[in-house]
Amino acid sequence: MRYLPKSPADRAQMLREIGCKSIDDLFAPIPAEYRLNRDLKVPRQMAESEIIDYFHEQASNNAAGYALFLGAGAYHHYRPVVIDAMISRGEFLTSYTPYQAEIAQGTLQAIFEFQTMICELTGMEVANASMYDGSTGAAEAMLMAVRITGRKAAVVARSVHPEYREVMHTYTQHQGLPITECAYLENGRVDMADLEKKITDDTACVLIQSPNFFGTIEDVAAVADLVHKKGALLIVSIAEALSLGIVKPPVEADIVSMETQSYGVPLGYGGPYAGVLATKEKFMRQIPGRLVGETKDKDGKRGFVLTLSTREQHIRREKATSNICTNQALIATMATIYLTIYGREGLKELAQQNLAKATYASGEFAKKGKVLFAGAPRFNEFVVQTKDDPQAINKRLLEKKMIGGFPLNWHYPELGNASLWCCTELNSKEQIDAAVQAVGQ
Amino acid sequence: MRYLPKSPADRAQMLREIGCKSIDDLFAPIPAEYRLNRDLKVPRQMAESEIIDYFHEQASNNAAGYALFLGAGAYHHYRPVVIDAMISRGEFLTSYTPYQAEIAQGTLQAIFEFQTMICELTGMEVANASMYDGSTGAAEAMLMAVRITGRKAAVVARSVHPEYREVMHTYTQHQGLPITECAYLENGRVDMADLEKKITDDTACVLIQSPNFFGTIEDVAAVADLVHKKGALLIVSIAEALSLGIVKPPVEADIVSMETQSYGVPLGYGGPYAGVLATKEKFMRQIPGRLVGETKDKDGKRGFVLTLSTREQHIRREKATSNICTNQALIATMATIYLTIYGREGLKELAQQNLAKATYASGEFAKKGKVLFAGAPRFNEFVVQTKDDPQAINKRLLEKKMIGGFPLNWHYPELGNASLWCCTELNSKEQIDAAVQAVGQ
Amino acid sequence: MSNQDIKKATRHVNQNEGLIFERSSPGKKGYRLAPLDVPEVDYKAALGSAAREDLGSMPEVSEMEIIRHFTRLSTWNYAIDLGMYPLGSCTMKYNARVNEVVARFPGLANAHPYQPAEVSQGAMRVMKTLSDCLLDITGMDAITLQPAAGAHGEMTGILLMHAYLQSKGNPRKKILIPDSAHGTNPATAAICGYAVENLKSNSRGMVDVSALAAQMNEDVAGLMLTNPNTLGIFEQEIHKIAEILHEKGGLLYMDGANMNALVGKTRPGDFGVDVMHLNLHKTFSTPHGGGGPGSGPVACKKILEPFLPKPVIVERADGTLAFDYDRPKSVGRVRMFYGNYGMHVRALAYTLANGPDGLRQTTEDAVLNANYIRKKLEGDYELPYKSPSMHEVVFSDGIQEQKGVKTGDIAKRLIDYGFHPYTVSFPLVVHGAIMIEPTESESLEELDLLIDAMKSIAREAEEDPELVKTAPHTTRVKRLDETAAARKPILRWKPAK
Amino acid sequence: MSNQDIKKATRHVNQNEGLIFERSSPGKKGYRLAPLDVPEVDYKAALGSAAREDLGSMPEVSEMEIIRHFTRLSTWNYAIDLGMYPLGSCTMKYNARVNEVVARFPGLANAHPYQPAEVSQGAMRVMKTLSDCLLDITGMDAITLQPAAGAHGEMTGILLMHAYLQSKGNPRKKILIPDSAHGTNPATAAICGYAVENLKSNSRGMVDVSALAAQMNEDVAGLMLTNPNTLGIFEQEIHKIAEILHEKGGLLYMDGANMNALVGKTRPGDFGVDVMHLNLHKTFSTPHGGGGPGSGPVACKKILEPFLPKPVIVERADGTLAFDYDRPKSVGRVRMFYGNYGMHVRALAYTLANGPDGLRQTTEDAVLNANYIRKKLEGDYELPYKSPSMHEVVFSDGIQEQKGVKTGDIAKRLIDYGFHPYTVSFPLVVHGAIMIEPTESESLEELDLLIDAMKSIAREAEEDPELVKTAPHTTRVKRLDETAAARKPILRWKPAK
Ligand SMILES: Cc1ncc(COP(=O)(O)O)c(C=O)c1O
Ligand SMILES: Cc1ncc(COP(=O)(O)O)c(C=O)c1O
Repeated sequence: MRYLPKSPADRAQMLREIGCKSIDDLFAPIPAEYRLNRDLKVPRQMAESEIIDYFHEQASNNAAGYALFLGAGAYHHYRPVVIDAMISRGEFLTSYTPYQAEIAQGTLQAIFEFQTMICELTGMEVANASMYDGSTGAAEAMLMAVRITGRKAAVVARSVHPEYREVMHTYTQHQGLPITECAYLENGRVDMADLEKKITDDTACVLIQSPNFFGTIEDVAAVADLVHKKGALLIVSIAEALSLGIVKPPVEADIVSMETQSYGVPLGYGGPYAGVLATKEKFMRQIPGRLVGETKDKDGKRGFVLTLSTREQHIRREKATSNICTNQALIATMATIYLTIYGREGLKELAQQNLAKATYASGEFAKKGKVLFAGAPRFNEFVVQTKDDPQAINKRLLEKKMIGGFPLNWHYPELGNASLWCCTELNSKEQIDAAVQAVGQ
Repeated sequence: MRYLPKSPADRAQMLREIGCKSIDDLFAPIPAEYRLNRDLKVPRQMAESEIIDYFHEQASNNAAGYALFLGAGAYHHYRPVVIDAMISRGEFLTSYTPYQAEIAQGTLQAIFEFQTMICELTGMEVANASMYDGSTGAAEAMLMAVRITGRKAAVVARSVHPEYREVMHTYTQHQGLPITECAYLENGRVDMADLEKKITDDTACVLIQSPNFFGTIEDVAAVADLVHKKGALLIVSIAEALSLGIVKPPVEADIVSMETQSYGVPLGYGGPYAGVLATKEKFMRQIPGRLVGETKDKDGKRGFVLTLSTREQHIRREKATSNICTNQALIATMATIYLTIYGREGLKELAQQNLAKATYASGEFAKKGKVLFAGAPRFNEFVVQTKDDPQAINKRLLEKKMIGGFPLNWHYPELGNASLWCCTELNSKEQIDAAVQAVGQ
Repeated sequence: MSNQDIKKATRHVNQNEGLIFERSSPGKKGYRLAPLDVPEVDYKAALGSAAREDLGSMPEVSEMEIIRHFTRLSTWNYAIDLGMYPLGSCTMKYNARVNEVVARFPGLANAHPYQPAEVSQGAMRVMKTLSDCLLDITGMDAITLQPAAGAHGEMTGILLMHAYLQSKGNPRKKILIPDSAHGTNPATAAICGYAVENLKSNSRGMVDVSALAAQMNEDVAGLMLTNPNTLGIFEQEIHKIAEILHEKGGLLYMDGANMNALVGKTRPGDFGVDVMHLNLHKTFSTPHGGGGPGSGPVACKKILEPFLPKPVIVERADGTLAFDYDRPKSVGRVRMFYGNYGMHVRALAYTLANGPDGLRQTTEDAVLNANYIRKKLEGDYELPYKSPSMHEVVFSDGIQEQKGVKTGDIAKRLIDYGFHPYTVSFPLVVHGAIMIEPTESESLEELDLLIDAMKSIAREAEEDPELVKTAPHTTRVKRLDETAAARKPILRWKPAK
Repeated sequence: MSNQDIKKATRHVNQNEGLIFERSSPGKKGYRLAPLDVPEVDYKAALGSAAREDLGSMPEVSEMEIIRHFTRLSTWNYAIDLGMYPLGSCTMKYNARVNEVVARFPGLANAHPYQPAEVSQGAMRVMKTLSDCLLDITGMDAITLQPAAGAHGEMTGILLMHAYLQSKGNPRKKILIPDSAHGTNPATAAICGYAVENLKSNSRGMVDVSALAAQMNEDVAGLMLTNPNTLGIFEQEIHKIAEILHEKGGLLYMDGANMNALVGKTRPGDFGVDVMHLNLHKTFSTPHGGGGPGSGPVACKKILEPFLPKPVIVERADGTLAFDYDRPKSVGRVRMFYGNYGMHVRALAYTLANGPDGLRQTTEDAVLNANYIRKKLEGDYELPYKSPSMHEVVFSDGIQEQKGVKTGDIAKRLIDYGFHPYTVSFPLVVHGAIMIEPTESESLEELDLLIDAMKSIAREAEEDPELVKTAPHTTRVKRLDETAAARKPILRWKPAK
């Protein structure tokens, strides 16, 4: 096997020195009846070229070169090539969690920069080193709010990504943490009246998404006002992080849970992505996951270390803030590089391009059919209502090498034949015009 | 411009400190009448994504996914992914010629390993750090033979790659170095009788290729005997370096000039490749190009340096062994990695696979038509004679996504409708069968 | 400082680099966008009060500076690609480059998770094939690839147990966890609403079967067991353990972090495990990336299958693949979409590169390496448990502590010798643990260098303890003050006022 | 050793690594082939006496070891990606990553040079577009991309001159070359069969025009001039120089190594140059790769076009591209196929990334950087020629030599300061030359660090010359014995007997 750095002579010598007759001696602790005496049923050992061929074939059985109008929690943005060039360096790719700070300053400093940028972008004071993704991050944010407030219930807007809501349900179901849902208005925003009704004295937190699942930007300040008046915490979940280039950060929130996939992370059929939690300094010690902090070495030189680990499972075990251990560090590093490339001006310009594309596209769709949720600002997604079933429309589009919007009938039957469209800087006018044309047929 | 690390303020500050009013002051030495007062006529500045799109479009206007039966000096072999992973490291990719040995030991050691492997493979005692390619290497080998022997003529086999022969002509024409051509036999090998006639007292060297342009392996020992009897040097040019996995190295030669493209270098529409010269120790000081040598540092620690540079142009100027300066170091490093991956056993096994593929293919072709040059061993190329014009056949093949052999009518009109086919480990039986079928139509 | 014994490393000049914010200057650009082909929109008008003012101190730098910044940073890291990384319990093995290449094929890397199934068959086939491989490797009946890491898998597995037991009428209250367990085990049990009950190891470093029998009752949902356990010891009475649990209606959860000791040699499904997770970022070679991403598939027996997170991948009669969302008993989603898909691709590539023979040889080499180290260092370092080692060996600093040299000091000194340290202070059952897992990826030469280094440090601890206690001496930063970092946390850069 | 002043670098632990042959052991494998789908052939039978016995001491190692070997080696190199690389005459600028990506697109990277033109239009289009760009940049009429590097371009250019003059009846005997010229210039002239006649510079570091007029006659084929010359000085009397040559029927060859000072600001074709080469691996940012590959296109005026190497790329009336081999006056091929095509791709990507505005700004920044350094170091180092500098500046060690510190010592000491040294001892017209070319790719911050370092070394040369003369002190190897290497050359590894 070509990955194994041993010759038969090496193995023989080692066995000899250990004092074993054969390698089987070392597996003697396994009761004989449980030893596997056959080959595993996995494909035979392949040459590298065969592996390449195998995955080429799989890849060619997937859409490639299609115009993509799907968002719904996973966004197609251009990925500068510098990202992969840098994270492919073995020093980033093949290192472990930076437990030994003196030989892990590269990862530590990069994550410290990540934390800083996330704070800067979200308007929060502290950010962690990443969560698995936006959905689990949202769930962990709820558990964090429970720890902070001591209250034991939550309200979640119905306009939050349906799969995020499912994950929150899974995480909280055995914690005695009932979740109630809050309705949305005609303009796509949270129904404040309904929200007011739903919040009780037991409500630890209210979780909304902005831009929400329909692409609508919430009035975070207004929601925060209401939530805080009721003594609960506001969690804002952000699925399309690129919006922060032009959308006001949710500074009024207590916790921000963000999916950073838009920051240079490939769609990759849904992962790996990286979530991140950001919060106020006062809640710092309740945040789950790793934190990198600045410190000094014996000579007074600046350096970075993992810190506040008494929150974590390896120290605190069943009393930890979370069970998370391995996180998404390399993805956070990708995001850091992406954010460095676009930076202060580029993120704004890029977000403006997204806005322009979606505005143009929704305008064109509006000429032919109905675009829902007028009256509140949107970013790069919008909901189109059609006569035909969205699945049928998408079949039609697929034949023209276009992947249409995300059908909403299943998760939001109340919207009828509707689907969620997304346009980014990668959707050309030509693509948009063709899609509008095809949908309108 | 995104590559330029300066802000407008930086530029202003620097001009101020230099004492200039504007950047134009620094260009004052250029006579006014020659200053360019318009934009260059090059395409407008593009985004990275546009550059990617542009080259994607160009790439898609080329053959991709075609079955390839072309060799003729450029060979398709599988390239293990480790090669690009390693040479993409900035430390290899973006370093200069290792003039400062203390911070260039990586490149120096890799090249020292390259030199060692080339010696091992060719049976020579010394190898240089690379030449531009096989064709220019062959020309430089001739000039080297002239320096060594003091004689002023050369004989080149007609079975040497036609473009190599053209390059040798270009290099030698103004050196008063006439080249005569030596015929080949029915079996594809050098016509020894003709060779004997062509060698004169003025002949510095005889240059043959093995496997030669027809894929035939020459009887190097016999040729060497004859050449040496006449007091000339034998240069063996190797275009398909992979042959050395199973073909006896030309130890009887005085100089070996090899193209290393087969060792993990992409076809890349003809370059960059890397040539290399190898020779006997006694001719070491006449070799052109760079040499890496082992030495010690002040503490007695092993290290590597560029050495014997008194042969080179930067020291010797018009008396140098060559004008070569920049060579093909990174390609030599690619080859080193490739040779390390396959190594002692893999190169043999791989060469055997090539032999098997070509043997099968030529056998199949022989069933339907005529394969020339029987009676002498071949490696992975063979010449097929057809009724139809090879260009016409290739047009037919192209429609079936196959790229047929290299038509020989132009360079070897004496062979009639013939073309040179190549089969490597990358040509599947299925491809070969389809090609034989299509040619036979 | 006496460094004559250090054979593996030398000091070399290395670039300094500040924080990226310290390089920023207005007007520098690392990006350029393609021209906009639709009408511009005034975002302030469009967004009104939701419009952002500015992006504060986000950096403005050029591409050249970005390359230098991250390249320089990277040179400060140790990595598998540079040398042995013997972190116990972490299985830091070779991460093949071909895995990175295939994971980036556009058809896979650019696939949107919601693109229609008819244009996602290749992506799904990868998941299905990997699932099938993992099922035979574990000897289990059903699997989900959704969990994003080991701890996430643990949660998923415990939720499966919970749902199953609930379906039987009572989810029960407690989970038994050995004292040697990884911290994620108890943390997971807690998240799933279970109380944690500690299970003591016996003197051989294994589960005390009679204690287990005594503690097991109808309040106990099951046991979370790592096998081989975190001492690197195979639980030889595993069948009895399973029996005891099953007899009382409980379930056996296996933390599969140590599967690298078992693949191709024995199967948890055969020795009584009901549900387990795998760490693709350990056993199946997906890169750790400085802390993640990972992937923690959960495999289970038939009885638990109805409860798997949804969707579940299914093969239709016509050979096409689909996601089945109609799973009424499912515990629900544990993550959006289908998991860390890119890791599935890599893990399958690893499996294909190995095949049955390669996987078996891999396991054998991993166990061989650990036992070789054990043999060579026994005597120099205290071996608290004498039971046979599988893929890792746990020593302690018992001998060195007498000179005041602790496991953490020895670890830091290993850095000077050119190694990444072993795992320090875990498992907790060993005071001053020195937990070494070489994996199969180390050559005899590299093992001998580690052994030499460890012996040399043992001598240093004897003769010059201060040298060890103040290590590392050869790194660009000296020992960092973690206490100060935690006391007054600085968790982000701020512009100077 | 006083290193308090070193701001740019620190020492850090770095892996040792032997030669790959020293890791080899029979039976280790880094490869695996796909199964053969045709009958096996007994190669010994097939090849007879031409069959090889064995492959001697070619290595046998595993993939893990290969990754470590080359990764470790790489960490011993300095590189542009790590920091400033101010080698004068070498134009070590940023090598953009996107260039590497596009050069690897399968349609380009896997294209066989002999594949039919109908399936190579994209590959050819890249060559054509690059050619057009380079023609406007140089102000010339025709171009070949065939030469593989600068020196190869020189040869091609001089052959063009030779062929042209021969077509006029007499190829002539001599080439004039200034004393400041790069070594490749005289070496090239010699290869092309010309005698070299030296041309002295004047006190301003430029061609002495009256001397040129005196030396020019009907025996002289032309002048090889670098402009800006190797002192970084623009030849202000370039028009007179061209006139003198042309009057006597000679031609002006320009070594375009220093085009980074001119692109977008002036064009050699406009100021009288007849033929020139470009170094795509300098001005157009293709990576040096530790010494190559490069690419040295040659551009010329109309009169020289018929003599260009064949084939020449032509655009047909229908817009398709083709190679024209029917060039009866061609000097012939200088290389098989079409040149270092991969470098053409990269150079075009660079040009597209810049556009006209970017190219101009690039030139301006390159010149600005050199002049900033000149301004700041004047006084600390002797400036032998006071004429204005373009993209590089040449100091000398005149001041430091008084303490026995030579340019080579200062260079080695720069290594300790975290820099790659400047070009040492070239051009030969300056005794103890210190030739600094920052390129446009350096930030003000990096320039200031260099300036600081150079000033600090100047102080050290004054106060502690030994420190400088024994540098470098921070590298993994100390100064290497080049004399011993040349005296008894060891050019390959040999197995111990
Ligand atoms: C024994 C054991 N269990 C669980 C885990 C947690 O796995 P992960 O980090 O993937 O969440 C680890 C990893 O460190 C481990 O070693
Ligand atoms: C002025 C000058 N001319 C010619 C050359 C030779 O170019 P190349 O190394 O590409 O052959 C160089 C490069 O070092 C140079 O600086």
